This record gives sequence, C-alpha cells and structure tokens, in this order.
Amino acid sequence: MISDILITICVVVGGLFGLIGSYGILKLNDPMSRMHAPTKTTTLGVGGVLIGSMIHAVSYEGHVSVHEILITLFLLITAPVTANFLAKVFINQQTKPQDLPTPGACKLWATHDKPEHYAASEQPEA
Amino acid sequence: MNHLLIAPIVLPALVAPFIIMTLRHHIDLQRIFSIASNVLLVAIALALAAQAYDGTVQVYELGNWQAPFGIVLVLDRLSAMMVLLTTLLALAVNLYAVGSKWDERGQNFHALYQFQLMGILGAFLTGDAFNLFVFFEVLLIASYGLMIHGGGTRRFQAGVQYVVYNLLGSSLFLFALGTIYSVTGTLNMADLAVRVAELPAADSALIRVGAIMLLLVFAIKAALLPLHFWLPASYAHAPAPVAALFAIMTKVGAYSILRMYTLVFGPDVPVVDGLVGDWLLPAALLTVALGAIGILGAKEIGKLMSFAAIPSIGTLPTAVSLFEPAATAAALYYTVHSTLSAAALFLIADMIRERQGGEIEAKPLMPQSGLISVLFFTAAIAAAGMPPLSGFLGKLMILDAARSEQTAIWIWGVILVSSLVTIMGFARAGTALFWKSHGLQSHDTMEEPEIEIESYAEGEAPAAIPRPAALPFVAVFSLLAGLVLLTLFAGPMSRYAAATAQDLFAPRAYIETVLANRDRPVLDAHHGADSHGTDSHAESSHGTDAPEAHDQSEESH
Amino acid sequence: MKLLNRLLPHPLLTLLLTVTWLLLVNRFSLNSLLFGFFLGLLIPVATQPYWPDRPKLKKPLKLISYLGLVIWDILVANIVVAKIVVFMPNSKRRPGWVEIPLDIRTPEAIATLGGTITMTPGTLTADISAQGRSLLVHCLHAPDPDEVRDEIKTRYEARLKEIFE
Amino acid sequence: MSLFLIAALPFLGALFPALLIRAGRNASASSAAMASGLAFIGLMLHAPAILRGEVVQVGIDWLPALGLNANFFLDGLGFLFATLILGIGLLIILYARFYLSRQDPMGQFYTYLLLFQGAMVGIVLSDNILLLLVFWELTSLSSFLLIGYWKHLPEGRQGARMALTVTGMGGLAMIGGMLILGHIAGSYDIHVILEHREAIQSSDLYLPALVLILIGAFTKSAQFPFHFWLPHAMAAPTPVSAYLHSATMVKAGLFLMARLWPVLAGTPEWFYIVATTGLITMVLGAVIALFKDDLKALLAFSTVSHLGLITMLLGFGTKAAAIGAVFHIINHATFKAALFMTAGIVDHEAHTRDIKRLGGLRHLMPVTFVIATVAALSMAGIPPLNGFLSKEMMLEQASHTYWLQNPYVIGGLATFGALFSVAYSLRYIAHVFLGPKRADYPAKPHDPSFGMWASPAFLVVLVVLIGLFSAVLVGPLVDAAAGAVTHEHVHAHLKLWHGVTPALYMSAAAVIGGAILLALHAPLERVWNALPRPEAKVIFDAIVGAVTRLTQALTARLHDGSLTRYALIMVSFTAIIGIYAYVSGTTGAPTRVMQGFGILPIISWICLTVATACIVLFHRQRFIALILIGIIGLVVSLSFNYLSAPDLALTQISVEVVTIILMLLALNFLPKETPRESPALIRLRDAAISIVSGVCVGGLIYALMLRDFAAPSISGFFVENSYKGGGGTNMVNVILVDFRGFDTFGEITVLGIAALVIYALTEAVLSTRVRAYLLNRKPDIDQAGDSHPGLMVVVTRMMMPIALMVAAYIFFRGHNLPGGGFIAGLIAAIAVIMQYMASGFGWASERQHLPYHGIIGSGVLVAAATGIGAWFNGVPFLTSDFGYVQLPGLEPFELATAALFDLGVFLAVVGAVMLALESLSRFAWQPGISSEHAIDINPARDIPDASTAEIEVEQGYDTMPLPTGPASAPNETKED
Amino acid sequence: MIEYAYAFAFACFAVAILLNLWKILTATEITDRILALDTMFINAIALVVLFGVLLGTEIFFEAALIMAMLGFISTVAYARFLLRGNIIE
Amino acid sequence: MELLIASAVGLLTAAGIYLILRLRSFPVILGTSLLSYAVNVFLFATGRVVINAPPILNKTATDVTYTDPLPQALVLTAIVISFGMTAVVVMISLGAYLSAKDDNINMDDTADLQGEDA
Ligand code: NA
Ligand code: NA
Repeated sequence: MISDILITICVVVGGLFGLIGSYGILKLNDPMSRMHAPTKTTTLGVGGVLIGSMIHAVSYEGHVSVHEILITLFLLITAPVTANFLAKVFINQQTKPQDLPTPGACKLWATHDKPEHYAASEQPEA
Repeated sequence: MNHLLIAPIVLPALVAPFIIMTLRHHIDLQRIFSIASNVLLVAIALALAAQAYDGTVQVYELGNWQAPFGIVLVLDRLSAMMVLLTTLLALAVNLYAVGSKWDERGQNFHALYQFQLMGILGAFLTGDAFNLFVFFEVLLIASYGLMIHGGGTRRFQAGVQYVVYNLLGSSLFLFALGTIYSVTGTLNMADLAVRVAELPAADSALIRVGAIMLLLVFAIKAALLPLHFWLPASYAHAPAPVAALFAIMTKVGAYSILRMYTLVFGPDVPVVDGLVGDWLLPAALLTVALGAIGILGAKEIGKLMSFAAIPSIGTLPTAVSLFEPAATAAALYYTVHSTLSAAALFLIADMIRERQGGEIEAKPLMPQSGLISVLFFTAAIAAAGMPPLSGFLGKLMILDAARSEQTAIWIWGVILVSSLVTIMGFARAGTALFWKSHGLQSHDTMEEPEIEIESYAEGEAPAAIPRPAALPFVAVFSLLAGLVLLTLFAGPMSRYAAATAQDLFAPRAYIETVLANRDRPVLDAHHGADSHGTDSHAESSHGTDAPEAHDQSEESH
Repeated sequence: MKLLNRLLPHPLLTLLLTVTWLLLVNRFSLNSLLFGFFLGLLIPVATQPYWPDRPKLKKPLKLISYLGLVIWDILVANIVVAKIVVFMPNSKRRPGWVEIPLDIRTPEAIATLGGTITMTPGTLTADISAQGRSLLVHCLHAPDPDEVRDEIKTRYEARLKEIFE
Repeated sequence: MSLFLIAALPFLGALFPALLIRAGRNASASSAAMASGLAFIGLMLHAPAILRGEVVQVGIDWLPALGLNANFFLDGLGFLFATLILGIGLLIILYARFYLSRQDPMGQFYTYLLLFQGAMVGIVLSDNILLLLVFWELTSLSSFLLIGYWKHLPEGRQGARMALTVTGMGGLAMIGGMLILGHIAGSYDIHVILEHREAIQSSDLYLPALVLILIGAFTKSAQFPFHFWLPHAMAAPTPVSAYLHSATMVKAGLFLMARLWPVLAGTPEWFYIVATTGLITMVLGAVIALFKDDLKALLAFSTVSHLGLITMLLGFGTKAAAIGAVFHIINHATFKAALFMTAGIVDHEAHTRDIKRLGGLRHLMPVTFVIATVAALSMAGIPPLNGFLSKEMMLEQASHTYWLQNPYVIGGLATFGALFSVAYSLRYIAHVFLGPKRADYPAKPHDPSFGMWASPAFLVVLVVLIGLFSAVLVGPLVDAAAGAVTHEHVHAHLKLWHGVTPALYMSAAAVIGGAILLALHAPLERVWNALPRPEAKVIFDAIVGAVTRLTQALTARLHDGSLTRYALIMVSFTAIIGIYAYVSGTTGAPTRVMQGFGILPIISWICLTVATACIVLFHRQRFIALILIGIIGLVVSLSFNYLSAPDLALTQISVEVVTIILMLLALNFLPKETPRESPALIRLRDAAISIVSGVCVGGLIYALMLRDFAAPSISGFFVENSYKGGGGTNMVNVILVDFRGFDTFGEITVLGIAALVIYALTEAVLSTRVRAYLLNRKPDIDQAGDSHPGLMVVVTRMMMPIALMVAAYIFFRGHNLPGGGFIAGLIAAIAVIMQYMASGFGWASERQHLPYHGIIGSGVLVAAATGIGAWFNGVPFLTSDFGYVQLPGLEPFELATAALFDLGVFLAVVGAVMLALESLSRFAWQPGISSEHAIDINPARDIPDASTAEIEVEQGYDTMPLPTGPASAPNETKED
Repeated sequence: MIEYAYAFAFACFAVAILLNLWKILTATEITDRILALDTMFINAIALVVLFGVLLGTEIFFEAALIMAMLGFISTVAYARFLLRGNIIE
Repeated sequence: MELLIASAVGLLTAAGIYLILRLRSFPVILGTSLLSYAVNVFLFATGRVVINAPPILNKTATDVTYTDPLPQALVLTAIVISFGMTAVVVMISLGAYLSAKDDNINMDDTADLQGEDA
C-alpha cells in the first residue's frame, strides 16, 4: 500500500513535470527561457517515472531494479550539452557581443569569438 | 555434404574482404587474387555444371536448417548454367579491366567486383525468396560502386538515377515479399510452390498482387518496358568493364522471372491464372522495339551499345512469356548468347572510346583500327542476330518456338523488324567509325580528337598513345570465341537448354528435393554431429529446467 | 602500488564501469561482477587515447556529497521553476544573463559546474568566455543576478575546486 | 570431293589472302584462286553424276532441336549455280588482280570475295532452308563489305548500307517465310519440303509464306520495287559488280525461286506475283538503262531488266518457261560479266565511265571493243549469240501466256522491253566505242594487259560458242538444272533456228525498234529528263532519314534523363497493374477482428501523420525536413516497441541517428533550400499519383492484417526451436544469426560494400578539381566561434567508455534478449562518432589506429570463417553450435558460435559506419583546422603562468590559430 | 488507484508529446524546433518506461536507455549543423 | 489498430513517392527514406500485430503467445540494407552535386542522341 502511494506520487509528479516542461516551451516568450523548460522533463519528469518504476519492481516483481538509474544518469549528463549547444545557436544567430555581459577581462564569449570579429580591418581578401 | 554448392558465394565473400584488409595499396596483388579467384570460380562452376548435367537437383541447407525453415541453396540445371555463364563472363571482363587498367581509375575495384559476383551468384543459387532479395541488394550496391568507379560528373549523375530507381525497385520487392509471406506464411520457393498451388480462391486477390509486384521487380532488373528507364544512361555512363559485367545483371531479372513463374506462379496455378502472360509479352515486344529504335538514334558509342543490349534483353522475356518448354529452351540458349555478345560490345565500345572518343562520327583512323573493326563487325553481327553466329540461331529457335502461338505474328514481326533496325544502326555506326575515317584528309590526323564523353573524369586524359596491352584483346576475343563455340556446339547446348526447360515446367523433382527434410526432427539433425558434451545439455534444455542464467543476461520474468 | 597501477590504470573509471555493468544487467551475480570488472579493465585501456590527461580526483568521496547536494537542489529548484513556468506571467518574469567568473581551471571541473548549473532548473550554462575564464549563465527569472552568481560560486564551484584541484 | 569441303573451301581460303598480303599481291591472289579453283575442281568431279540426273547428299546434325542441320545436296540446279559462282569467281580473281591499284588493300578484297563466294556456294548447296538462310544473310554481310570496299567513297558507304538494308530486310522476311514453309512441311530439309507440294499449296499459310519468301527473293534479285539498291551498289570496284551484281548474288533470288519452284509455283498467286513483278522489272529496268550515262549504271539497270526477265519466266510456272529461265541464267552470266569487265577496263583506262565523255574508243582499245561488242550484241539478242537463243525462248513463252485472260499484255510488254534492251545494248557499243576519237578523255586510254582482258575474252568466247553449239555445250547442263527445277525429266531443244514463230517477229521488231530508239536517243533523252519521275534513292533516303529522325526524337523524348518521369511511369504502372491484379482476383472476408488501440498508438499516429504531412509541405526547407524525419524515426521506433518488436525499435532508433548525421554532413555542402520548380498542375498530378499509390499500399496491408495465413506460418518452427536448436531465447536474434544467418551475412556484406563505395567515391571526388573547390569553400552560414566546446568534449569522454559498456551489454545479451551485434555495432560506432563530433575530425582520427577498411574486412571474414568452421564438423555453412560452460564457483554460461558470427556483424557495422562517416567528413577538411587540442578553450593549459595570461588576455583573443598564420593572430597564450 | 496514476502520467506525457509536436511545427526559431524534438525524445523515454511498467516487463529498458543516449547525439548534431555547418570538423 | 498502421503506411508511401517525384536530389533522398519507413512497417505488419507479446521465449511459462518473429528478422535485415543504400545515395548525389554544382536529379541525357549521320 505504501509502495502504491509512493509509486502514485512519483508517477503523478513525473507526469506533471513532464507536462510542465513541454508546456513551458510553448508558454515562455523568449527563446533562451524556453530552453530552461525541458530541464523539468529531464529531471523530475522522467526521474519521477523511473523512481516509480524502481519501486514498482520491488513491490510487484519482487526484485531490485536499478538500471533505471542509468537512464537518469544519461539524461543528467547529456542535457547540459544539449542546452549549451542550443544556447550557442541562439547566441550566434540572435545576439551581438554587446547584448551580453562582458566576460571579465576579455571582450568576447566563445561563440562570438570568430575570425571576422577581429580580422575585419586586416583580413586578407580571400 | 557437398560444400562445393556454396563455394561460388563464399569464395568471393572471402577474397573481397581479404583484398580490402591487406591488399588495398597493392594493385598488382589485387589483380592476381581477383583473377585467381575468378579462375577458381570458373572451375567450381564447371564442376557444378557437371554435377547438374544429368538433371539431379542438389540442396544445401545453410545452418543445417531444413527447408522451408532455413535458407537453402539449390543447384539444378538452370542455376548451374547461369553460374557457369556468370563466372566465364566475369573472368573475361576481369581480364579486360586489368588489361585496360580500368581497375586503377578508382578505389576498391576488385573488392567490389568480387562482391558483385557474390551477389549475382547468390541470386542464381538461392532457393529462398527473401534471400534472393538480399542477394539482389548485394549485387545492386556493388553495382552502384562499380557504376561510379573512376568518377566524373555525368557518371555520378547517372549513378544517382540508377540508385534511386533501384531503391524504388527494392521497396517494391519488399512490398511483394511481405504480401506473399503474409498470405502463404513461407519464404522458401519450393514451399511457396506447394502452398500457392493449394491456396483457396479467397486468397487469390492478395496473392495475385504479391505475384505481380514481384514480377514488376524482376522486370525492373530485366529492364522491361516501361521499367527499363534506368538502363540506357546507366550502361552508357558506367565504366566499360562494369557495363560488360552488367550484361549478366539483367539476366538475373530474367532468371528470376523464369524461376518464380515456373516454380511458384506457374502457368497452371489457378489463383494466378492469366496474370502474367497478358502483359509480359507486349512489354517484352515493346522493349525489343524500343531498343532497336534507340540503336538507330544513338549518337554515342556507349549509348549505341546500351540500346543494342535492350533488344536482346527484351527477346528473352518474349520467349519466356510463352511459358512453354520449347520457347524457354530457346530463351535460355539466347541468354547465353546475348550475355556474351552484349559484354563484347561494351568492351569493344570502350576500345573505340579509348582511341578516338565516343561520338559516332568520322575521326582520324584509330590505332589497331583493322583489328577493332573486325571485332566490332563480329560482335555487331552477333548482337543483331545475323548469321552465322549464335544470335541468329537463338532467334530462329525463338521464332520457331513461337510459330504456333496466336501471337506469333507480333513476335515475328517485332523481332525481325528490330533485327533489321539493329543491322541498320550498326551499319551506320560501323561505317562512320571505321570507313569514313579513310575518307578524311591526312591533315586531320594532326588534330587531337576532342573528348567530350564522361568516361574521362576531370583531369584524366584518354590514353592518346595506343596501349600495347594484349589483355583487352584477349578478353574480347575470348568472348567472341565463346559465341563461336556456342554456334558450333549449338546442338548440345540446345539439348541442355531443352532439358533445363523441361525441368522448369515439371518442378516436382525440385520441390521434392528441397522439401525432403521438412519433417526432420531438429535436435537429431542439428546437433547430430557434435560429440562434446553439449548434446545432453541441449537435449535437457528441451524440458523446463533449462539453465536459467547464461552469463549476465537472463529472463526478467 | 606500481604493480597495482599497471594492473588497474584507471581505478575510478573501472569502478564506474563495473557499477554501470551491474546496473545494466540489473541483477547482481558473481558472473556479472567478474565480467563487468573484466570489461571495466579493458575498455578504459581501449579508450585511453580519447581521454588524455584524465584528472586525478583529489577528494573523490566529496563528489558523492556534492551529488547529493545537487540532487536536493534539483528537487527544490524544480518546484520553484515549475511555479514560475505555470503561474508567473511572462511580463513579470525577469530573465537575464549572468557572468560567472571561474576559479577552477580543469575542463572536467568546469564541465561539471556547467552541467550542475544547467540541471538545476532556473539557470542554464550558455557559453564560456573566449579564454575559458568565465561562464555565461542564463537565468529564467533572476531579479538579482549577483545573488545567482554568488550562490553558484560558493555552493558549487568551491566544492568542485576542492574535489578536482 | 565432299560437298562439305566444297562449301568450306572458300571460307578456309578466305583466311589466306589477308594473311599472305605481306608476301605480295600475287601470293594473295594466287591463294584466293587456289581455294576457288580447288572447290571448282571438286565440283567438276561430281559433274558426270549430276548430268546423269543423280543427286549427291551429305549431312550432319547441327541443331537438331530446331531442325537446322548442316545438310547439303547437289543436283542440277545447284551444280549450275555452283559452276557459275566458282567459275566466274576464278575469272574475277584473275581480273581483280590487275584491276585493283596498289593503294587498295588487296588481301582484304580477296578475303571478302571468298567469304562471299563461300556464302553463295553454301546457298546453292544447302539442303536445309534454315541453313540456306544462314548463307543467305552471309551474302548480304559479305557483299556489304565488298560494296563498301572503297571506304573513302561516300557513295560506297551509302551504297553498301542501302544494299544491306534492302537485302537484309528481304532476308528477315524470308526467315518468316521459311519458318512457315517448314512448319507446313514438317521439316526444314529442302528435299523433304519439295515432296509436300500438295500440303503446302493447300495450306492457309501458303500465301504468307509465299509473299515473305518472295520478298526475300525479290530484294536480293533487285526486282521492282526493290530494284533501286542495285545501281547504288555499283560504287563497288568493278570486279565486285561483275561478280555480285551480274553473275551471282543477284541470282540468288532467282535460285531460290527456282529451288522452291516445285512446291511454290503453279498457283495463280505465284503467277500473278512473280510473273507480273518480273515483267514490270524487265520493262522498267530496260527503259531506265537506256537513259543512264554511267556505264555501270547502264549495265546495272540492264541487269535489273534481265533479272526481271528470268523472274517472269519462272513466274509462268511452266516447264518450258523454266527451261528458258535456266538457259538465260547461264547466258546472262556470261555476257553480263564480260560487259562489266569491259566497263571496268574502260573506266580503268579512260578514268571515266560517263558515256557522254566517251566515244571512239574502237581506235584506241580494239581488243576491248571486240569483246564489248560481242557481249553487248548477245545482250541485245542478236543471233547467233547465246543471248539470242534464250531471248527467243522468253518471247516464245511470253507470246503464249495470258494475263487476266488477255493474250497480248505479256507478249507486248516483253517485246517492248526487248526493244529497249536492244537500244541500250547498241548504245553501249555505239556511244562508247564507235564515233570519232575524242581529245578530251580524262586519261589516255589503251588496251590493258592480257591479264585484265583475258577473263572477259574467255567469257565472250563462251558467248559465241554457246550460241553456236548450245545443245552440245550446255544442253545437258540445262537439262539437269531444269530437271531439278521442275522435278520432271527435261530435254531442252536448244537451237538457233526454230522456224518462223511469233517470237521471231517479236525479236525482229525489237531489233529494228531498238535501232530506231538509239537513233532518236538525243531527243528522247531530253523528254526523259523533262519527265518527272520518282528517284528511288531520294525516296529511300527520305524514308530512312524520317525513320531515323523519328527514332531519335522518340528515343530522346523517352530517355531524356528525367528520373522524375521514369519514376512517375514506374509508380503509375505498378499501381495500375497492381490494381488490376487485385480486382481480377477474389478476396475472402476478414478472418481477424480489428484490435482496439489506446492512447500511445493514437499519439504516435498523430505525430507520424502530422510529421509526414509537414515533411511534404516543408520539404523545401531541408533542415526542417531533417528535424521532422527525426520525429518519424522516433515514432516508428516507439511503435515497434509498442507492437512487441524491441529489437526493431533499438535498430530503428540507432540507424536513425546515424542516418541523420550522414544527411547533416551532406547537407553542409548542399543548398539549404529546394527551389520551387514544379508548376502547381504538376504537383497536383504527382500528389494524385502518390495518394493513389499510398491508398493501394495502405489498403493492401490493411487487407493482409485482417486475414490469417492461408497455411500455418513457418514461424512456428522458430518459436519451437530457437532455444533448443539455436540456444537463444530471443527468437529474432536466433533467426538473424542462426536460422537465417545467411541473410545477415548478406546484409553485413551490403553494409561493408556501402562503405567501400562511399570511400571510393570520396577518393574519386577528391582527386578532381572539386578538391580545390572544397578547400577554398567558404561556409555558407555564419559560423560560431569555439568549434569544440569543452562541455561537450568532457561529456563525450565520459560517455565513451559507458557507451562501449552498453554496446558490450547489448551485444552479449542479444541472443536471449533484445540486442545483438548489429545494434551493438551501431552504438559503438556512435560512441566513436561522438568523439569526432566533440573533439574534431583531426584530433579523433589521429587516435584511431585501426584502419576501418580492415575492420570491415575482418568483420566479414570473421562471419564467413564462423560459417566455414562448420565444415570441419561435417555440417553446412553457418551451422551453429553452442554449449554451456561451468567454471567453479560460477553459474554456467553459454558459449555459442552464433556469438562469433555476431562479432563479425559487430565489426562490419562499426567499420562500415565509421568508414562512411569518416569519408564524408574528409570533404570538410580544411588546412586551417587545428587538431592539436580537442578542446578549443581550455584554461587548464594556461595554468603554468596564469598571471601572465591575465595580462595577455587584454591583448587579444583566445582562440584557435587562424588559417592566415600566426602573424595575424595576436594570441600567444595558446602556446604550451 | 495506481492504474489512475499511470493513466494520468501516460496522458501527461502524451499531451506533452503533442505539445512538442505543435512547437516543432509552429516554431519560428530553429532552436525551438530542435529543443522541442529533444524534449519529445525525453517524453518518449518516459512513455516507454511507463509502458514497460504497465506491462510488467523490462524488455523496453534498452530502448529507453538508447533513446536517452541517441536523442542527445542527434540534438547535438542538429545544433552543431547550425553552429558550424559541418558537424564533424 | 490495424487501421492506424495501414493508414500510416499508406501516408508514408504517398509522401515518399511524392518527394521522389521532386526535382532535386535532396527531397528525393528524403522520399526514399520515407518510403523505406513505409516498407519496413509494411513488412513488419505482415506478421500481424500483437501488443505485449515480444518474441522472447519465456522458458518458465507455457501458453505464452508470441508475435511472429520472422517478419521482425526480415525487417531488421531490410532496415540495415536500406541504411546502406541511403548512405550510398546520399554520397553519390553529393558527389554529383559537387562535380556539377547542380543538384537536379534529372540530367540532360539527350545530348548524345541528337544529330544525324550523313
Ligand atoms: Na536547466
Ligand atoms: Na540550472
């Protein structure tokens, strides 16, 4: 019974967060903010379901199931890369260096750091 | 256990990876291995033909799984003949490729060549419908590689079309196989024969759709109108040795039609009654006509040869479409002829291209013009079906076989008229290529021939100086010699073809041999040869107390 | 020790892989353990060229407590952010960029920090400076960017510096 | 001498002249003469028997299945023709030796000539109509070579092609006729056919057979309306004309009519077709001949006329007419060959054949004059020469023959023709040799050497002798030949004087009228030239040209290189045929009920259909299309999962990713958008066809899914045996590696080949100027900085061992649970690709030391070797074996050869995917890309002097080295 | 009760997937399309896991695992294409 | 369920063919991809579809239904083969594009058919 409650909580929370994540992509009004939304799906959404699945295995199948952890781990490891790349796409396509905070002593963020930015004056004609 | 039966597939399947693993940078060693493999294949094919000569059907059960459950290879007169023809052709063409140094113009020629052979030979030998698909794909993908061997814009463009068109064909093949499996529940051809014959009428619509789609697939390969469009450009733009080898590829389609539509969807099977003959003949005849028309219209030697290949391609199904032993025997004889003659034509076209470019027009006299003109004349006679070579005999046989058909007038008319047009086309080309040059002023010889065709990739100059290499001539001569032998020994050859045709229309022996073991118990048969203690275990696994954990993985239930 | 080093050149990775194997197999048995260990030995050697300069973790155990911290933060932040996404009108939300100057230098450490930032909802690692001395972080709703920066630096970077450097 | 040898000698002899030409022209000619002469002697050895009326027969089986056998027979008719062919052949060989110039390749000439001679001998000796056809077509081919012998002359080439086309056409028609004839008679052997007169003439197929055979005969013998090719064949050297176009080849048609006379002749059809054609040809040829100024053209049309004469005689179908025909064949051969040779001599000496430029040669070339005059008079039918005799016989027969009950038509027209014949014959004498000597010959003519006039002289002697002593000299021969033609005993009464007969009056009228005509030649010629008349060559050329243009247009239209249209035709055709096949069969009612579905299928269905539709709508934006393809891949994979196919789901999703990567790699170089090119109507049409096809396919699978197998599926066997026989519980995997392992073997071969093809293609492309283009190519997007972000690099480094672990897991469990070598291979490959994507092509490939070619090769080899291993167990290729091993303290685990096979699959997949992607990546290689570091921005590299770095930061930019060189890159902090 | 929970979660993820699909089709930013596809992958993983739990089988685990791994690869590939044109350089 | 699958297969086929009929190589390749999805699902469905009956032998239980494993094996082979084919066609069309600077799928192949021999 307790396991049922736990499973229910996990699964319902997971489902909710999955939905919220996808809803966020629709609702949020600027591209960078939208990139935050899937984090919920990744973490609590899938995570909830996976934990539910683990508990389910113990209480219904009668054995410990741990491989769900791997999926979570994979998602946790890879999601930042995805976000990083999408953010870079956004920065590259939609921002100029002056739109962003200046990074400390240097003048540019890596995405904006391309040859033409500083070679404009002395770039040999290709 | 006669492992010779699978040797034609395994040998190239070993040689090709060996070449790519160890000999990638040694073209001479590649050549040696490739040709040695080819020679060996000829020997194997001869041995197989000798075994099949008396009409015995041999079955090779791969993985020791009996038909219809496992895949089988089947050797009968027909497959033996096709295998022998393929290996002989391949050897001659390989010699040409080496002699003309075509094989150096790109990467991986010999490996792809061996794989191509593997695919073709597998298609001829297999007794399983899906395995036929697999071998079709093997031969196709190897042919894609060979088709674009050496590169060049036009060749790439033609290559894309060739691939896309065949992708459509492959899709259709799978639709057809799926339908057939879904109705009959089997994939083995012999088993299909049994089951299709017993199908209730309620399944006829579905099996008819499957059968007709399968036929269309083979018709694509056989380049039957209106599914032939892939052929002219592909052949014209393919490297010559490859085009020559392709001569057998269209025969794979014709072979498959012959096999499936005598064995499985034979003329006396009720559910597919009247399905095939209705349009196969018109399509075949139109193909013949179209090829002839193309010959007359061709302005480039490669195109000419491509279109010259089409009438012979169409002649085959014309005979097959009668679904009658005499016509089939004629078709088989003609198959051998048209394969060799088409290959010879493509190689000769290459010799001409090498020396003076591909346009059919007067050019300064090419080196070895006399010799090449003799070859051209001979091959043209063969291709046009003029006497005394085998093409004439083959056509006579087909016409003779068709003479009591309702449609004889059409068959005769189209074949004879297209022969005439072919003759005219070749005469036009031959006089332009070899005679007109005599009429040119001598100062013309100072001009470099302008090369426009794509067989020379960018930066690749045609061999301006005649190559002294004898090997290309040896290759062409041997193909033509094959035609002469085919003519001289027309009697025995036609007897073999007649016997083959008889086999095809009386497939009982084939079916019974293939399905002989269908009720063999598995364990005895499968692990009968083992002696190392696993037997008892395997047998015990019959029960419910099988070992629960193998290594790490096991059931979760 | 040297012998052990040679036999077990990448002990942490081997351990990680063995555990991965057991997770994959999802059922503990001696067979699995041995086989997983065997692969765990083999694969790091095979993939060695692709991971030059593997960092030596100074305090590997601290990594575990760090992970616990992050998981907790994820839980909390999820709820916070969910509220923002669902209930807060876009007009009231204050998204913005934050620059996080870095004290850590090891790529692995920076990556871990970047990953942590992204995985805790509400913040997202967007870019790194052209010299690798700061991270560009985007905030979903950050009325006070400095607070975000300080929290990241103290809560995560400091710990990571301890672990990696 | 055996008939085989007689027929074969010319062919054997054909080998020598070309080979011996190095030994000199005489050797070449002698060898040709030797072969011909030997055959002639061999033939003469049979003369006594033949003249006694016997028939010599030999034969061997060649193609008994068809009834085509190498059967020869020699009777009077064959003997007559063989004598002409070989005898005149010898004379021509002699004549040609002197006629041909030094520039002409004489060896070739004799080779062709002997080939032709052999073919002709073959025709007349054949006892099998199919064999006869073989030789028949050979004459067309060899005459093609002979007519075109002077390759530099356009007329020669065109004449040769025209002759080949016309006679080839006739030959092909004849094939049809012969096959019908053989069909009626039940044999293709001539002596058998000749015994079936009744059966043949009463058959429904008689008329088609007759017409087809006659087309063959008429084309060969230049009968109206096929006569036009013969004059154009005169472009050949004169010996050829003399041989082919007077004595032999053109007579092949006559021979055939004579040969089949017993079974074909005697019917009204025969009479009206053959006699009428002959008559028209005779008159027409004679009239045209009179107005030809070219000596050879004159002779050519005269030949046409005389062939018509003989044809007409054969057409009469009476014995007497047949005798006349046979006799005239002999006579025409002698005088016409002689005339051609004299024309050749004139041409050779005067360098012109134009009658208008000749005249008065009597004074310069007396010998030639005598020969030509005698021969021409014979042609005119002047007694006592041989031409007179046979012409009398012709007129006699003509005067007795009714045409549509009219007794005068044939006689009158025959006389009219004879009249013109006299006129042109006399013109040949008068306008060439008589008259005053001229000063403007192109060359200075004089009689040639003896070798050149010996042959015509010999023939002219025959002309005179036969005229005088016909009964003695050729009587028995005519009897024997005519007997063979009519199949009756014949005794011909050959004599000069038959008394005063209608024929004599007709003959006299012809001679007188002919003389008058010649006198009026000049005004008549003006009238003739003013008359509009169809020029056969123009018509022929127009027809051939039109046909050629039509075929070119058709071919070009059909094969215009439009794959779109090819595909459209294929799809439509398939749909039509498929619908036909379905409609023409019957379908039973569904045997299964449709299953319900839950939320997952409906979601998947929506995603799939929407994404598919959007791909079609948005396909011009290629990148978006690729994203949508990703959805479809995901949904299909999900569906496989849902529908109990976990292996498929895994495979689909893995393949999907690799495909996307591949497409993205390619799209980098391709245009990013597809222009809208098809008009709306075309798109509508395409959409209609697509929808019809889709409905067909969907309907088909729907119908299939709702019916059960007609018989139990073989799958039951796999369920039954996959564990106990294959040692695995994952049936799909056991099928793949065991039951149907051979398919899988083919499949990995396909994959390996694909990679080889891609590699070869890359090499081919990069070996051209494309390489320079690629090196100078500017990216068509605004490239972001930091091409290898550290976050990604670190994560992939971390992921790689884990991914390989997963691959190993998938691999090892495959036999029992979803997985296997293929998926494992893809995952392993993807693990490596991750490194390529994260750390860069250069960096990653530097760390890869195993050549991908080798991995592919080893994969295929391992799989093959596993298969071969079974042979040593005495079982077939790919027979698997498995067992369970128990180590102390451990649970038993399975060892199976199938796993080894799967390893081959694994290796092949890894190698193939990597080779393909690596090849493709090489397109993008640019010299400026540094592969020294995996991570572009790595502050760890600055640690040694972090303090200075702080300062230098302000001077520039921390980035990868520029392609333009270090001088322009103000950054020094990177060096470490 | 637990069935309702599963059904609820199922419905949530299903709707989420539809929302993702909607975003992919209607997005104006290319990043949003990729983002939505990536999220769709993740939602699909959840569905697969849930489905496995519902059917009481572990047979779908690998599918989920591999989807997690490969969804990442394809997303990165798409993004890299937009960033650099060349996804392997 | 069958209706969903059949309509999906039909739609994929239709879309695939429509794209194959376009004029540029890239949409054509997309079309072949779609078509091969259709083919794979078609082939798969010929074994009739069952939910929750994976072809993994349950050695402990009897009376277990399994879906037809054979079409699955066939589809696996087909997927792999079509992957190889797709890779090749992508590469050849890329080669053609780079060589010709034109990705039109149709080539003008009539050049060597024109003209007339005198
Ligand atoms: Na985040
Ligand atoms: Na975060």
